[in-house]
Amino acid sequence: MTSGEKYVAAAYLVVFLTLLVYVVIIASKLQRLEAALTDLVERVRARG
Amino acid sequence: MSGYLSDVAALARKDLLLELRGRDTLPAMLLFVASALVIFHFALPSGTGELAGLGLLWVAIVFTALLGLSRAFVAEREQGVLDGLVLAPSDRSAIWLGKAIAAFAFLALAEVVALPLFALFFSSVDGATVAGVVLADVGICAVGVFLAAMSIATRARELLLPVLFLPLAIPLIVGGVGASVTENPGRYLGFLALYDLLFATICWASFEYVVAE
Amino acid sequence: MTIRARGLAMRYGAKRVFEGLDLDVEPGGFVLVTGPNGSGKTTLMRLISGLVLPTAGELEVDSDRARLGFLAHEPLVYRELTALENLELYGRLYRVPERRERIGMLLERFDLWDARSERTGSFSRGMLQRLALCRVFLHEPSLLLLDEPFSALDAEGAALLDRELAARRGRSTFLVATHDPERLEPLATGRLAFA
Amino acid sequence: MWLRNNALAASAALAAVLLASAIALIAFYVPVDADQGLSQKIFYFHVPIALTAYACFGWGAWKALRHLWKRQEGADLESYVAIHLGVIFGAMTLLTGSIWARASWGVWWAWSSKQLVLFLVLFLFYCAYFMLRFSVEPGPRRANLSAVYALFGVVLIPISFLAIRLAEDFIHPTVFTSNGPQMSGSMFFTFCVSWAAMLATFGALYRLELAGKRIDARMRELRELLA
Repeated sequence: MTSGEKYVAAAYLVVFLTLLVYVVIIASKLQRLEAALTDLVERVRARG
Repeated sequence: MSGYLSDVAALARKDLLLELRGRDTLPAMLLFVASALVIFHFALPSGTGELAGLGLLWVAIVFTALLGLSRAFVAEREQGVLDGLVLAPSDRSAIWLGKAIAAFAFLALAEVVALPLFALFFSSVDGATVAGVVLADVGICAVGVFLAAMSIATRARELLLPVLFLPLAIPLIVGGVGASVTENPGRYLGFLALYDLLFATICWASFEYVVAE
Repeated sequence: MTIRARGLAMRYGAKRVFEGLDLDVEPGGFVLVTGPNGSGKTTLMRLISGLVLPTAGELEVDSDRARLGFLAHEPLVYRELTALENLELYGRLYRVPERRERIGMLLERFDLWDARSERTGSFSRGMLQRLALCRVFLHEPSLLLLDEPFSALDAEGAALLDRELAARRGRSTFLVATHDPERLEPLATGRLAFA
Repeated sequence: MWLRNNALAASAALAAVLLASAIALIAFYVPVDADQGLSQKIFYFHVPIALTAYACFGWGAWKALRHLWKRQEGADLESYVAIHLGVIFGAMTLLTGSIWARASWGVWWAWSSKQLVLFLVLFLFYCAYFMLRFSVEPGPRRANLSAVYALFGVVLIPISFLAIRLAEDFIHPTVFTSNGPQMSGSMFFTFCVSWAAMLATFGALYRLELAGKRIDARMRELRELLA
């Protein structure tokens, strides 16, 4: 791989990784939301 | 309009009176700028040219201003007086303009000492630099007082002011250094005037939202 | 109606200060607001004064800032300035006619004339409260929001305030938060109790 | 709700299609630049990402204005999410920019590249936005302060651009121009597709994060009602 190719690959990889990390963070937030929701449902059910 | 100006005058007068009584901000700024210039003397190795000194003058001005600005709304916050000013019938931007005029006065006084001191320590100060300093002070005080009011409303208080202020001060540094370093300072003075006009307008228009909901 | 509130609610994050509050105060009315500390008396005052917005409900206050007087827990005066200078500042901001005479008369009436040129930083709590009362009455507001006006006042100060309130009954509209409503019972035209 | 959910899915699909075609065009269709060589291909991502970051800050400022002026419900949240994405695109601009500077001029940071320097200033400014926002309790006060600061930001963009151009004269006027090579037809077409792809990505991520934040807000409401 010539140095030019390395840098091009690096640049696109950086963009891809940043977006990937972003999506992963959003996904983990959604999971936390889901857990909070189930906790709330139980609380309502416990209230009877 | 005349009512607005009388409100601004009353508020600016109050700030000058507070400083006269308290006598804490201005002496601190004077000593700060003097010691900063001395430090810069030691920070400049022998080889550096005159331009580096001029550049550091602007660093001293911005950080001296920052020191004064962090005190801008301390009296209002600690004694809870801001509510009294916000409840007054006057336009809320008068609070900003009054405080900005007072801040400008303090900064100008500090510079009346700093510039001759700089000329003594480093190199002469030409007319363009002085014009640049005056124009930059307008921008510094307009934006600085506005951001001081914002940071006072936060938990981090004065700690937040430099973080909010320095990015906005970068164009002022460019304009100021440009005015004092290049041969035709006209463009830079014009740029500083543009900055002042733009940011003073947005500060005047949106200050209401900083102090009231 | 000077003040009209329907379903007023105020919440700070998870903490519900109050909700579903309805209130009607006709011009010249004198409403006593009672309730334990932290039950929302002060919050209601700040809402009506326009300093904060409610999280829910409607609130209409028929009074612009020039005709509103608000006595808060804080005296809202600069400790570095003298009593005169503080009232001078507010006098200008509220464009009070014959400012000096009015300031002199109020300081006299609230027995602060001798201390008029002293820094308010050296004032006792009672003197600060009296200065705050001067500030509130300075521009002769038509709507007065008084948050525990008798706090820190000695017997003599309280008597002064009683006289001022009685003198304005029926002319100005009052909303007074207090811990001993019996004192103001004769003046009251309405009551609002917070749980 | 139906339209909102499907708008999210639709925008995500659009972004995916555009991104894929952009990458395909960059990799196979567009010719290698004559003098700059292969590394010039970073340009097709670097500049569109930068322009998209401007769009994010502009959109954030527009929503801030809506909040301050029209008291539009939810505008504060939208302004925050747009600026949040703006900072992410800004970070990508700085990273790809520095890789491009390394590839073309052998240095990891080029003060002479006006675009990069402008982004550095804006990046500092908008990071301060989050420090401001997270040091105020959620509520109307925080929304107002954030909105006003966002408006300052959008005024700062042209001012900083002008300042950096003016600074050229006395800092070190070097020869590298950084406004990109002249673009032939195919290059320009690829550039436009890549820009559209970046804007679509912003649209998709914007709706995605907003959906998450709205559910989170409603969840907090529910929890308070049950408390």
